[in-house]
Formats: sequence, C-alpha cells, structure tokens
Amino acid sequence: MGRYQRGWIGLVLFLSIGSGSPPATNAGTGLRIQVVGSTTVLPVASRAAQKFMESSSSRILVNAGGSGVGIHSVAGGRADIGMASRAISQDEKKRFEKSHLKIYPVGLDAVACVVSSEIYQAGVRQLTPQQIAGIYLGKIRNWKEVGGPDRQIVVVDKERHRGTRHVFMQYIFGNASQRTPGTLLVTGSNNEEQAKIAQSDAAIGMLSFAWINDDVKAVSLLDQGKEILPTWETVRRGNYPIVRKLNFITAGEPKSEIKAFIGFVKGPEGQKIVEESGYIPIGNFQP
Amino acid sequence: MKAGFGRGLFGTHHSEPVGWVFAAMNFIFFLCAVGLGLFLVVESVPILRSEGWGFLLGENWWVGETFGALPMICGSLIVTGLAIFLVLPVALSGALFTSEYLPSSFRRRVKGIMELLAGVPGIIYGLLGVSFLTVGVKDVLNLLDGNTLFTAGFLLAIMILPTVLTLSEDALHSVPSEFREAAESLGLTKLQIALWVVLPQSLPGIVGAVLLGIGRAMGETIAVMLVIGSLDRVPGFNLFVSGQTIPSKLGREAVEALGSGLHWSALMGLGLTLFIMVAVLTFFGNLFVRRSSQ
Amino acid sequence: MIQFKNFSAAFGERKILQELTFSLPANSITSIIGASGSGKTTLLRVLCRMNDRIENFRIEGSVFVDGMDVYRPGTDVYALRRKVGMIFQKPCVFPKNIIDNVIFGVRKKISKKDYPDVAEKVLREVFLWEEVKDRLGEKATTLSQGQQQRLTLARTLAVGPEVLLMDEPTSSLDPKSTAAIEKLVQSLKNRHTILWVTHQHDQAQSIADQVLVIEKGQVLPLSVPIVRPAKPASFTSVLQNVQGYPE
Amino acid sequence: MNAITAEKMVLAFIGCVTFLIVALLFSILAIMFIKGLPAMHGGFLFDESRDFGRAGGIFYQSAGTLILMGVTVLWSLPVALGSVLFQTEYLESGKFKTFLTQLTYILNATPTILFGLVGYLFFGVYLEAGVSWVTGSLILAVMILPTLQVSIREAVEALPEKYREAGMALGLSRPAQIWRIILPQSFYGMVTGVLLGLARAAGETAAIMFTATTFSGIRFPQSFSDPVPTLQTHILVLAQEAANPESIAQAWGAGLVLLGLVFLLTLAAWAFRTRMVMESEL
Repeated sequence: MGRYQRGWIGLVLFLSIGSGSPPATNAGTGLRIQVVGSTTVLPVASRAAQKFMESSSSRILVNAGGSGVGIHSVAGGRADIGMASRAISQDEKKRFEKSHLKIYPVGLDAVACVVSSEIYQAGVRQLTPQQIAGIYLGKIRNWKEVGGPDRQIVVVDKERHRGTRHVFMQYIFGNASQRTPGTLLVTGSNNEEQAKIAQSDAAIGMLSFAWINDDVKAVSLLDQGKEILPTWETVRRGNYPIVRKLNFITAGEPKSEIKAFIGFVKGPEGQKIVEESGYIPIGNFQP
Repeated sequence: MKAGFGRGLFGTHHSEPVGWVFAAMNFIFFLCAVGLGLFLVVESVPILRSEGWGFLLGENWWVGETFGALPMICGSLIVTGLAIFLVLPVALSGALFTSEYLPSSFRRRVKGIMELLAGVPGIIYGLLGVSFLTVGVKDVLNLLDGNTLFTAGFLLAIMILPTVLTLSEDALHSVPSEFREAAESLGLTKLQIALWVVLPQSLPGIVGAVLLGIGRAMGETIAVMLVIGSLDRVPGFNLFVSGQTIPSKLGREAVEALGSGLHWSALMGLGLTLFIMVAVLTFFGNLFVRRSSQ
Repeated sequence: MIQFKNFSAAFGERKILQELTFSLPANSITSIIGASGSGKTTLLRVLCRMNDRIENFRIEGSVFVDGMDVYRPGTDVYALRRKVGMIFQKPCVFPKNIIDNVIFGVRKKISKKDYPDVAEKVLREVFLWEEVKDRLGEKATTLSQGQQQRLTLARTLAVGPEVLLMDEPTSSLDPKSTAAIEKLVQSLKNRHTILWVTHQHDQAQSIADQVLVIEKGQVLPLSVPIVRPAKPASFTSVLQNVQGYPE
Repeated sequence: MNAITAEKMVLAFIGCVTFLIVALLFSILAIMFIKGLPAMHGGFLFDESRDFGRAGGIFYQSAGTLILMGVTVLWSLPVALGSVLFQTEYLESGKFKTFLTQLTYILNATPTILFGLVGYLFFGVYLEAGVSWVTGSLILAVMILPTLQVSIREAVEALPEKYREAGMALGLSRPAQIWRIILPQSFYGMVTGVLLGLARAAGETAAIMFTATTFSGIRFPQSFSDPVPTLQTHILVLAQEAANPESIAQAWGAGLVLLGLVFLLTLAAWAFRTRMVMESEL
C-alpha cells in the first residue's frame, strides 16, 4: 500500500470523522416539537421551551419567519405549533379549512407607532390615525406637517405577512393588507425594524411594545380628540386600540406532549415568561 | 472505414463495473444540473399561466392579488450594472498594474490576496454593509436613509472586485511576451504597449471576466438583502432609494411560501428569470474567456 | 509473428498509414526508419492499441500479433499490452523508488516476497543491477537518463512481453548510454521480437536484422533483410536507389 | 506635458489603485479583528449562546457549521470524483464532454439561493427530509459539486500524458490505471478541491437559511430530520439587530471565527496546490 493510497484512506476517514456522524437513533429522546412563526412571539416560545425542556424529554425547536409563515407551516404540516401575533385572516381560514386550525392565545401585545428618538425629542409626541395614514400613503412627506422638524419622513414598513403590520394597518386603515405607496423601506423581523429606525433620525414605523427603547420612541395616538398613551397601563385598562393576542396555532387536536407545552406556556411559569418578555399575561386582560 | 472498435458513449469498456459506477456518478451530476433548471421551469408554469407576460412586466407584487416581477428585475439590473460600472475602472487599473508592472513575486502575492478576498463569505460583507456602509452612505451623501440601490451596488462592487481583477489579470498576462518585445523594439513605451498591444489582445478575456463578475453580482443574496431596503417598487432613475433584487426577494419570502401555492410558483418564476439571465451571462463569459486563452 | 493486412490508419481525414501489408518474423530485430511524420510511431502504437484514447483515430484492415487480431472487437487490450511492451522516446519513470518502478506492472501478479527476486532478474537483464543494487529504495528520478531508460526497459520486461516496441529509445541519450542500450537489445533478441524506430540510419543498419523504410504511410519496397554479420554496401547507397527519399 | 510625464502619472495612478485594492483586504481583516476580538472572551468558542445570541458563545453554531461542511463533502466528493473520472477516462465523445463542462460552469454560476429553493423542494419536500442538516448538506453538496469537479479535473488533466502511456504500455487495466497512476498523481489536486469546496460551504448562507437551520432549541442534531444551528445564520440574525451593541458585538465575533475558518481552508488549499505543482515537476 503506497503513500498515496494511505493518504486516500486517510482523507476518507478524516471526512467521516470530521463530519461527526451524529447519532442516527431517536432512542431515548422524546418527541420533537417544531415551533415556527412570528418574531413577536418568538422570545416567549424560545424562553419557555428552554425552561420546559429542563423537565421534559421533548425537544422543542423554535424558528422565526413571521405570523404568515407560522400559519402556513402549521397548516402545511411543516411545524407542530405555529406562532402568530394576529388572528387568522378570512383568506387563510378559507385556504386551510381542511387543517382545522386551533388557536391558543398565550399572551397579549400592543403595537405602537414609533419614531426615531430625534423626532420624539423634537416634539412629535402624538399623531392622529389620519396623520399616520397620510404618512403611509405618501401624502405627508415632511415632519414639519405634523409638528416636527423640517425633515423628510423615512417611512418604514414591514413585510406584508407580518402580524404586527396586520393589526397596525387594520387600526389605521381598517384594512389589514393596505397598500402603502409612501413606504421608503421594508423590514422583516421586529429586531430589523427596530435597528433601521434607530439608525435613522427621521423614521416612523410600527413595533411591538416589547421592542421600544431609548432609540425608538412610541408616540401617543390622538383618536377623536382623546390622547391615548402607549403604556401598559392603558393597554391593561382596555383603552389602547392596537392590541392583539399572541397565539399558538395547531392543526387539529395536538398530541399530548404538544398540549403539555402549550399548557406550560399558559400556566403560571409560562405566563411569568410572557411578562418578562415584555408582554401582558393572557389572564390579566378582560376585553 | 469501418466503425472502429466500439466507439461512442461508453467506449470499449462495457464490462468494467468501476466504469459503470463512474458513469452513475456522472449521471447524478447530470441530473443535478439539468434537474435544477427543469424544476424551476415546471414550478413556474402556474404563475406564467395565470399572469402570462404580465408576470415579467407587472409593477406590483401583492401576495394573493397580483404578481409582477418588474421591480425585482429592474432592481437586479440596476444594482448589477452599478456594481460593474464602479468595479471596471478599478479592476482594470489593478489588473494592468499587476500584470505589466509588478515583478512576478509581487504579482503572485497580489493574486493570492485577491483569491483570499474572493472567498470572503457574503454574510461577512452583509455585516460590514449594515454596520458601516448604510450609515456611511447616508451621512456622506446626506440621504434620508442608507438602505438604497446604490448601497447594494457599492457593496457588490467590492464583492466582485477580486474576481474581475484576477480574471482580467489572467487575460492580460496570457498575451505572449513576443508581442511585447516586438512592440518594444519599435520604441513604444510600456504604457503604450499595454494599451495598444496587450489590452486589445486580451479583450475577450476581460469581457469574459466582467460577464462572470456580473453573474456573481446578480446572484448574491445575503449581502444585498441586508442593505437594499427591500422595497418592491420600480425605482425609475433614482439610485438613492430602496429597491429589491430577485435574490433578495427570494431570500425574504421563500420561507413564507415554502413549497406550494401560487406565491411559491411566483417565486420560482423569479428564480427561473434569474437562472436564465445568469446562465446566458456565464455561457458567453466562458466563451470569451476560453477564446482569449487559446 | 507480426502481420499487417491491408492495414490503414487515419486521424480524422488525415491518413497516416495506407494499405500496409507485410509480416515480420519472431525473435528478430526490425529497424523502422523514415522521415518525421511518415507514420513510424503510429505503426508501433497500433500494435498495442495505444491510440485508443485518441478520439478521431480510425483504422481499417487488420493487424496480427502472434496470430491474434489486435483490433478485433472483444480483444483483451490489457493482455495484448502485456504481450506487446513499449519503450518511449523519453524515459518515463514514476515518482517512486527504483524497486517500485521495476515491479510496477506486475505488483498484483506476483507475491510480495518475490519482488526482490523479480526485480533483480530483470535489472540484471538490462545490465542495471550492478549500478543500482545498493540504492533500490531511492527515487527512480535520481538515476541518469540512460539508467532511467534501462529501468523502463526492465519494468517492461518484468511484465513478460513477447514483442518489444522501441520508439527512438536512444534519441535523448548520450552515446555511451546509447551503446549500452544497443548492446542490451542484441541480447534480448533471442526471446523477444523487437521493433526499433530510429532516425539514425547507421544505428538501424548496425542493430537490425531487417530494415523497414516508411514514407508517407507506406512501406517502401527496399525494406531489405540485412545479412549479418557480413557488412552490406553502405546503407545510404541502398537508399539512393529510392526516388524521393530525403537525405 | 510630454509622454514620459503622462506615462509616469498613469503609472502612479494605477499603482495607487492597486495598493488601495490590496489595502481593502487588510482593512476588512483589521475591521474584523478590531470588532471581533472584544467578543472573544475566554469561552466564546466553547460556550452555548444565551439570550438569543446576545451573550454567551458560539459553540453549537460552530459545531453545526462544521457538521454541515463535513457531510457536504462526504456527499459531494464521490460524485465529483466519479463524474470527472468518467469524463476524462471513459467518455470518448468530445461533444458530450464539452456539454458536460458547460453544465459545470453553469452550475457553478447558479445563484446559491436557487439551490436552496429547488433543493428544499426536492430533498426537503419530495424526499421528506424536511428542514434538516441532511437537506442542508445535500443542497450544499450540489452547490460545491462544480468547485470540486473543476479542481479534480484540473489535477487529472495536468497529469503528464507520458505517465498514462507508460501505464498503458505495461498493460494496466483501466481501473488499475486510475487507482495506481491517476489518483496518486492527482491526489493533491483533489485535496485542494475538497478544501476549496469546504470553504465555499462554510461561507454559504442563502442556501441553508431556510432549509437546514433553526433559531433555537437545538444543540447537536439527534436524528436525520433535525436542523442544526450554524454560524452563518447566527450572524444573519444578529446582523439584523444592527442597532443593538451587544448583538452586533457577538455578530462580529462569530464573523471573525467564520472568516478565520474560510481563510484557513483557502490557505491550506494553496499549500496543497503548491505541493501538487512541485510533485508534478519531478
């Protein structure tokens, strides 16, 4: 056996060892639960899964994608639980009739209209739905027109299937899939939108309350002369209008392990995680 | 003349099992390549049937209502064109200097650096893009926002620079030295030789290099996706607005539509469009490169 | 032993050998001379089907080696090549040590413990044994060109060929090595049929039992047996009888 | 201004441009180091990531990337090797050979996202491998096939014809010819190809981001249908939080590791290629 031939065998061995040959058996591990969907619900699911797995043999994989992806995946059998930060739309209900989608609300979130901190500092503290609509339709192009500095508005929109966009547009326009010709920039996840608004000094956008921070400020909504502050207090009292349920969705009756996980999230420990993640536990709210 | 001895596809070796194993491997490769194209075609049939030419020419992409690919096609063309426009003078200068002026040890080093650069993953460029380029473009050009077609084109220019440079340099370097010596004996300066003798000789190779660079730029997903702004709108003649390219659109929406429905078919239609554009470019690119190396 | 019957060969449209019909006896040395491009090398290469890899190579007619039709479909081409060994113009040793090179063609056919014996036997046959016996583990590329050429000959002999095809084996060697190879070939004649392509007329004359002159793909009629050891008239004078033969 | 001055000015200009291009590499490297090193605390390479990647290390992500790379080459190498040997040693029709070479080039230039789309549909849906490391590695395997093929073919074709003929003249059968002459002689070329293929697989994000990876919940894959976490998608997720200093610091750290991995593979490939050139000049 020559040097080269040995080299060859070495190469093959290196590759097979290098590839780690992961154990192929499923023995000893529990059911694998795939959770896919809304980036708003993601932190809750991900933290809860970590906690849940400490006392369970199930393995829970959590993946992002957006509410639309969550609903599609669970209906298409590609996931066990879909996460959605909005209700199932009529269109989806019709399309996925056969899947018998079941909804489990696990928490509550509010979507705020947010602006870059520079704009907030410059005095834009409140906007009417009409103003927001004007901005998104491209009729209002300068912050000057809504009481801000003389600066063009960077209108940040979200991808169409995102739950945040659905509820926001529903409130502003009464149409969840409103077309918005004023848009300058489209983002995907909450993280991305937050980043883009923070990087800009003249942006407006929509964000779940949990993503609001010093760089990204929420403005009050001025609805029919009444100012509604974007705080958890107003949400809890039922005054804040852009509120949505954070949902887990399954197709038909779930298996017991999956049910156990959903139960865990809805239970006291899970609800604590919901609160830590910046949302309102489902039990505290009576609409 | 008689047919010879078992010519044709499998030569004289029908009886070698090893040969059949190799043939099978080759067949797998063949299937992969052809299957890819075939899949794209088959999967995009529904959208082409429902939208017809409107698919390529439509200006709106609203899932569930209408699918028009024009914004993405325009975006891809603009971004790629911009990248080439930016990269060409730089890459050619670099290639000319490396090939005609640098001593061979330095030349090898420069080529090595280019090869390393060419291997930098797209995600790294994406990271550099979101952290520096978008902010930089916005501040320097005093724009509303830095996520623009220009940003994407600029980033792509940096990405394809090593590829274009090193391939053009190969083309320049492959011009036989007799040509240079002949020109030298006529009293031409080095620059004159480079511009009048070497450059025209290696033109096909350079064109090929550029076409291959375009191909790479057109297909880049991640880096573009992070800095382009993802707005599906036909951008007109303004480079400093957000836009969308075909790959960035695919990257953003593939998960949502995964595997079924008209939306998926529309995405596959986009993919097919991209595939055809890149395949044509590559075909001619290789044709030119080969012609110059002969 | 070797027989051509109406044999023609061509690369695409370019005819190399045309309608050759002749035969060569066993255990003899045949010199083949001719201008470059006359088809000498092709003539050798068809005998062990070395041109199979060339895509547009076409043949017509037949060639027999030891009664076996070389180009008949179904011929075991590998067995044929073991029977018909070929030595090239430039010695080609593999980048391995000397002994590995010598037994390269028979490695799987004999047992490992026989390697030294076989190697010694063939190396003695090519008069190389004394020169290399102490350095069998060294890389074969360290040998001189003449030694390398003898090594390739030993390598071929180890396979046990009946026919040896030598394509200008001495053209890249110095006179001393050339003489050594020429002497060696004489000693191999008893057991092998040897075809020797060469440029040099005097070499052809001094080593061969018969000379085959090829021109434009055809064998010229003067291909005469040389009566040895009596010296014939100077070979060039024979050539002068042939019209158009380049000096 | 006379011709000599013009010549000098042009020379100075293109010299500067070349210098700047070379400087580009070093500035990218410098940025990666300056930004990435702060993330490299003691356990960065060996800790699990925490708080959605904003803290902790990148151990399982690195492992996932390595697993994908390794398995990818395992799929791809036999196919690449077999098809090249078939094309160079067995196939005699020149036209078909040219056609296959064209296919290789086109496959090489195909945007990687398309491998992801079609690959997911074929391996993930039709072959029911789902979103998993198997799907991902199969997709990457098809993707790096041309890289391997080109390298191997170059190595095989660089083999001097004389070795081939010497082997033929000794009556070696074709498989023996391949095993004893062609493979040893093109060994280093093949290693070069494998390393470049690994580098390409390591740097790829688009093709695996929705076919092989997951956000959380996985350490090592425990079955064929499990996804893996990877460095590339980890960076992608963190890069989208460009305004969050913790995330972006972690992203730079992970980026530095990934870049180091790719450079290491490329440099190793060079070393082997130099070796190959030297061996073939013997």
